Amino acid sequence: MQTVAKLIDTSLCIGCKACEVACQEWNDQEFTLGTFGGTYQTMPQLEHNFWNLIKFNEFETDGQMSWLMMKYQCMHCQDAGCMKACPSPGAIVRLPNGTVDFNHDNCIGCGYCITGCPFDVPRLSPETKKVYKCTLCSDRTAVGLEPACIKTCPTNCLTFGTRTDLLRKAEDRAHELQADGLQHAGVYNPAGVGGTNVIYVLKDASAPESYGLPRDPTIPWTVSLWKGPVKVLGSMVFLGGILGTFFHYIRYGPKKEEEHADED
Amino acid sequence: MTTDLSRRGFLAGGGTAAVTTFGFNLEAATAVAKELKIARTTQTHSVCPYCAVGCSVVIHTLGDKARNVKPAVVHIEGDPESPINRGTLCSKGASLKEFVNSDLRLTRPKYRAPGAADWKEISWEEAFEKMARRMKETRDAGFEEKDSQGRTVNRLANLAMIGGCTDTNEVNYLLGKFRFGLGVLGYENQARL
Amino acid sequence: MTNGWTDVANADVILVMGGNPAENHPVGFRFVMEAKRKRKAKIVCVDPRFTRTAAVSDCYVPIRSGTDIAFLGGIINYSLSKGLYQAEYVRQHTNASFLLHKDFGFDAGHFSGWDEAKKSYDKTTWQYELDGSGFAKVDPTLEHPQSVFQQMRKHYSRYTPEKVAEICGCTAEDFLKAAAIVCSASPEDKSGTILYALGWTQHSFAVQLIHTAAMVQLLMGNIGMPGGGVNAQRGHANIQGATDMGTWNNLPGYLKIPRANMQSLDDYLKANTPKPLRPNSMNYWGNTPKFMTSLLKAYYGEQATKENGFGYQWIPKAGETENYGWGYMYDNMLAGKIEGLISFGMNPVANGPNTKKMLAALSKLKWLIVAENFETETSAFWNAKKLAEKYYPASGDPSQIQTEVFLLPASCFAEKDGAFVNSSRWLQWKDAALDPPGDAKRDQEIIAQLFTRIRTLYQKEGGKGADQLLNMQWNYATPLSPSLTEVAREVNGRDLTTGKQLSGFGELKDDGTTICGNWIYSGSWTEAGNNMARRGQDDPTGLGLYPNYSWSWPANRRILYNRASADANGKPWDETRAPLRWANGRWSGDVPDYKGDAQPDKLGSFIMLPEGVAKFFTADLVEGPFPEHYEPVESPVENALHSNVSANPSAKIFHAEMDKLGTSKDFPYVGITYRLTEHFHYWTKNMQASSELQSNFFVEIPDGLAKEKSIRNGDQVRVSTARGNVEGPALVTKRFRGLKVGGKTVYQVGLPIHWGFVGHIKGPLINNLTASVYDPNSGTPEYKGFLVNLEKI
Amino acid sequence: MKIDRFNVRERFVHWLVAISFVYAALSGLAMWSRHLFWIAGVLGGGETVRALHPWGGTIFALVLGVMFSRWASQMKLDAADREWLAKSGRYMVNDEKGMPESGKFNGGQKMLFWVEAAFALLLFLSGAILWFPEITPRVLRLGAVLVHPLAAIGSIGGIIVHIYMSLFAVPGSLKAMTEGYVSARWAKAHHPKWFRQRTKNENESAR
Repeated sequence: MQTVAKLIDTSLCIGCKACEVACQEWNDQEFTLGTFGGTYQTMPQLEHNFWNLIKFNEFETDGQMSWLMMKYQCMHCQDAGCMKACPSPGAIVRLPNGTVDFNHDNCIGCGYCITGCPFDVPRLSPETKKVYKCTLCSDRTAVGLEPACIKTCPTNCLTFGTRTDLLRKAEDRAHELQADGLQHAGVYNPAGVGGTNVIYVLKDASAPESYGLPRDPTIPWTVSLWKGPVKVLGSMVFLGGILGTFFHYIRYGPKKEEEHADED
Repeated sequence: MTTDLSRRGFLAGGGTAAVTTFGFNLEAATAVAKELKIARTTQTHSVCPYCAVGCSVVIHTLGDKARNVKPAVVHIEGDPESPINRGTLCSKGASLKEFVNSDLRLTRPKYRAPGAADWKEISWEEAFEKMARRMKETRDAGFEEKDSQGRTVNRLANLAMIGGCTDTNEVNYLLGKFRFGLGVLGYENQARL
Repeated sequence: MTNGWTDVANADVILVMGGNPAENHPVGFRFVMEAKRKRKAKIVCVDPRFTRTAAVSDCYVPIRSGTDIAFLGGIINYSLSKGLYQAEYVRQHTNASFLLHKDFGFDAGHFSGWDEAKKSYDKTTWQYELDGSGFAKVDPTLEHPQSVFQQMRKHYSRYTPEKVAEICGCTAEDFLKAAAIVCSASPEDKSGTILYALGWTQHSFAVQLIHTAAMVQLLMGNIGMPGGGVNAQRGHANIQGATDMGTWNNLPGYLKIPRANMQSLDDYLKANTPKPLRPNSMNYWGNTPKFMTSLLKAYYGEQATKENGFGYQWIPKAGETENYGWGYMYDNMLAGKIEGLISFGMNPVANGPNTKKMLAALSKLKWLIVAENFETETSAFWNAKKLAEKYYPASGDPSQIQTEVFLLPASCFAEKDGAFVNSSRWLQWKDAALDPPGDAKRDQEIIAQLFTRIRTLYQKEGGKGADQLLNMQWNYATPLSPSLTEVAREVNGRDLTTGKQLSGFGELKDDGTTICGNWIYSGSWTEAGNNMARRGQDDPTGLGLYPNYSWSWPANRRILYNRASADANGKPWDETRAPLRWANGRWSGDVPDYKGDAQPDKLGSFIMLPEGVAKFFTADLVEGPFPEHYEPVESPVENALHSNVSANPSAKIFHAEMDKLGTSKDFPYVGITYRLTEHFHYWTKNMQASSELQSNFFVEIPDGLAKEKSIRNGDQVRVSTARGNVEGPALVTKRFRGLKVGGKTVYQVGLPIHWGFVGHIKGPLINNLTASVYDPNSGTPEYKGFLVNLEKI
Repeated sequence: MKIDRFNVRERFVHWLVAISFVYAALSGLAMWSRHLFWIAGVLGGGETVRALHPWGGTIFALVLGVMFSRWASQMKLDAADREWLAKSGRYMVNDEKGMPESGKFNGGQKMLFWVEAAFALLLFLSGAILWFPEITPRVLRLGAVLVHPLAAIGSIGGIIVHIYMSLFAVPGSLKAMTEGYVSARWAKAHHPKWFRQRTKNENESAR
């Protein structure tokens, strides 16, 4: 099955938040009526019951305002930190179409995925003690429907398709923007996580931070160490300990009390 | 019209979770256990009631319209056949399900008596009787057949009507007949605001 | 909209002004983004605030609220002085060549004919010079000093870039940059559109503002062109349809309400049927007798006979100068002249100006009927003191309010069928998906019950004006809950002799043999069936007209004035964007706004106007034949063009005790109200989904002003006017800046509207602040640009 | 002859430490590797393990704290212990000639005590961070995901040796922790200094 992906063309985002609501509605989320956060952004960050957030960033450069708006959600990494960190088999799964999905029957709520994620996406629910994030509407994609956010997006900022097609489309669009004078326009598909199934076209790909995206996201080295060499080390220690003591016993046997007694 | 999406296909293999508990199938591509909530709904074409872009929506209701089913809205999303919105919706349109299902919806006529500090529920019958009576009293008191110069004007200035911008043309046409039947001139809608 | 949403994608230039479609019409805005993406269209956004629309624009110019006429006047001057206009279009399709009355002029803020005592104009000098046969004289060279063109040039020569900058508070460079982009649509093969909304209509000179926009578009040759037009983005699902169906001063189809001096149908038709002003003018409104007779026949059925003027006497008549508009309605209510109010899905307490006045006015009613989906501030007005004492401490205690209130649970959009008319004038039919909840009833049933019951009372007991009420035809198959399909068929009209549905208003007759409930909708439900429910996907012109999707008034025409998209010989100005083509003796493409088989040069191209051409100059409006910059009624500065006539001399200002106006001494800042994309009007405070996106009311404050006042983001502030106040947290932003106007810095304060005292989320009603100041033509209140004070609390 | 080695209280504390350690270790191992997740099944399922592991760890830390306060003073390394440690290679091959004599605890046991205590502290701190991933700072969690397993590996490794020594390598040791006493021969053989001290005390008290 071909890997599917979501393309987010930030040059077409108008911050209308349709994707936020479509996500909430489709996934039957409970709504949180908040307090004023001093900004147009719905909430400071993603929540266990809010998986799709438009980040708003205001800048003034040389008297020219710019107001960047960008949809933020699970990136469905090719090399997913959450999957790497997850101890529970079948809790985080990669569906045949490449989607990184959580199966809450298997989630134990350890929250390692939260630490493993370089994009700070998964969130633990205080009620269910399980972790939640965007599923790329796996129930919709399974029957050939596009995810809810993509369906609703009025301005074509969001598109859905195979990863191969969308990567090509993203490159084309970046070239188009460059030709229109945005010389730093580019595609955000970070190699550090093996590429993502959520691909951005940024008006200024030289500064992904201005959108709130990490520059070079990778699975944190401590997580990689933990899930790689440390595991090997642990296995060696445990097995070595058991085998070592066993063979020690075979070779040297128990300590004798007489030897010492003789000395008296 | 009913969707022909089958839930069989994507539920196949739903038993993997049990196997993985014992650790034998570590990278199981677990099937999506969540059922597509619009797999067996009835679809109705409608138009968003908010702004005047005029986005078409598809209302998904419970059941197949059989005699013993009371439909309830389970989902509303954009209608791809509309050249205007092509399936897309804004944040308000995307939440229309809540508009229909909201527990703040009014479901019974209410009446507030002069000087009362609270609503009380009232039957439609009583409400209609009372309202018709008030309208007649007001019209009898305020109807002008002739103006001060003796010209026929057949107008009613002490009763005003507003609204319509959220209702259909046909309802507005009926409101217009109601209005001119009473002789009302004071008739305004949201276009003035 | 002269054009339509889908057509915006055909534009090369998009001027967004007096509107914020990215936030308030996001789905409509998709065609803006499509034009930007596919055609490389340039978007110019002129707005006091740097909005989400500004964020995706190519050129953003901040201006002071209410200075739009100056800005557009500057563009007219720029276009004329640089020769950046479509000369052939202007000559052929507009009244630029018409000669004006020799005494017409403008001096120091007033046009000729001003009567200071009456505070109104004598419009004698606003007429054309007529020849012996009653036709206007023209000078096709446009050089005659009395020509509209030369008068226009003279009038706008005062609107220099420097003057524009001085009035608007922008820089001359920014203005010139915007003007250059707007005028880049002047070549024949370019078109530009203008998108506006309440940022224009909520001014005391609103209609003139739109007039100015139309002038710009005529100079650019953009009216009738795909990707052109003057496009109002309307705010409610069927606000267009509600207006089409008549307001206080209109019958359905924009037929004017009779006045008391029109005692017979003949009087009425004589007064309201225009005469052609040029020999080639088709003057379509000349058919008014057919429209009116068919409406009366629909209303009064058998009772409408030729002998009784088709029942004309039963249509109520207003006094010659009387006005029953919104502002007058509540002023009269406050004065105790109105006993009862029936509100179908409207919330005047929230959306009318000066909330305290609205509350006081409703308290004077004997009875109030509200049919709604949700409880509103209006239905709960008698409880305002309890629900929002902070703002209405002096409001009456419920025990003192003697108004009897009926709150009726009505059905929502999903629970009823019928048609909505969108901004593009498309009538879109919808089906009912379910029944109303609980005991709620469909609106047609509520209306039918009320109507039937009051008629029964008159039948039994008699009473004043009984024949007016009893002769109104209500012969529906199920009179207590008429089927809307039956009503829709009546609205379309039918031929009484054949019993067949009419195929369009061309078949209407003035002899009483046709009925038609709204002539502009004729063609919506023909013998072919319900055209409003059509779902055809074909688009033969490739211009996004979709002729077989739903049905557009008038006559399924998608682009109004489309005849002007071609030159005198019928050759399209732009071959790649031709809505109409003339070949083999007929026009094809869109439904022509012209006689279908008439030679291109036979008729004037604007068939609805007596001139036969579009008007730069019009005597139809109250405050002048050319738009002139006037300051808002409450303004921090004097008019830089004529300080003696600063505000619109014709603006309607009410003077009830509660109608106070402030001065810039006490209220030094400018307040503007607006919607946010997160919410819809006063409805979505009932929706948790929308409330989650922005739960709180806030006050948007320019960075500079916040510094001056030591206000930090999130601090509580109070905004007050002479009428009332609102309180909430501050949102301090650089997107909103202080503007240099006449040497001083003017700060504007942003006030989103969506809160009130009922619903999931609560907050102040923004109209606590606004004034009963209205545009004299449309009767729309001035919600943009009023004087406020700001304090930290 | 029986010589009392650990009183009831010490044995209680030790076994509480031991049980909580084993629970924490097993439940921790279940969440450490997918290959060991089956342990979670045995212990009541993943969610139970996730919920109780931190509590098991907390109990472990608490009772270890009690043990620590009781024994820390006895576990100070003196010069003889250091010499013992330097020559511990011989101890491993049961060639203990020339090694300094051990007191109640030999140098190895003391080291194990300190090392396990240090690991326990690390486990507790890093565990607390991982317990509440939704509120603890990410940078701390990134450190904790490394510290926690490393400390666990270390402490489990140490405990494997400890168990081996007590059950197999030094016969008779288990009784000290079950019934509280050891034989004189045992004491004399493995902890001669302590044996002399004890017998001297007894003689003195007998006198």
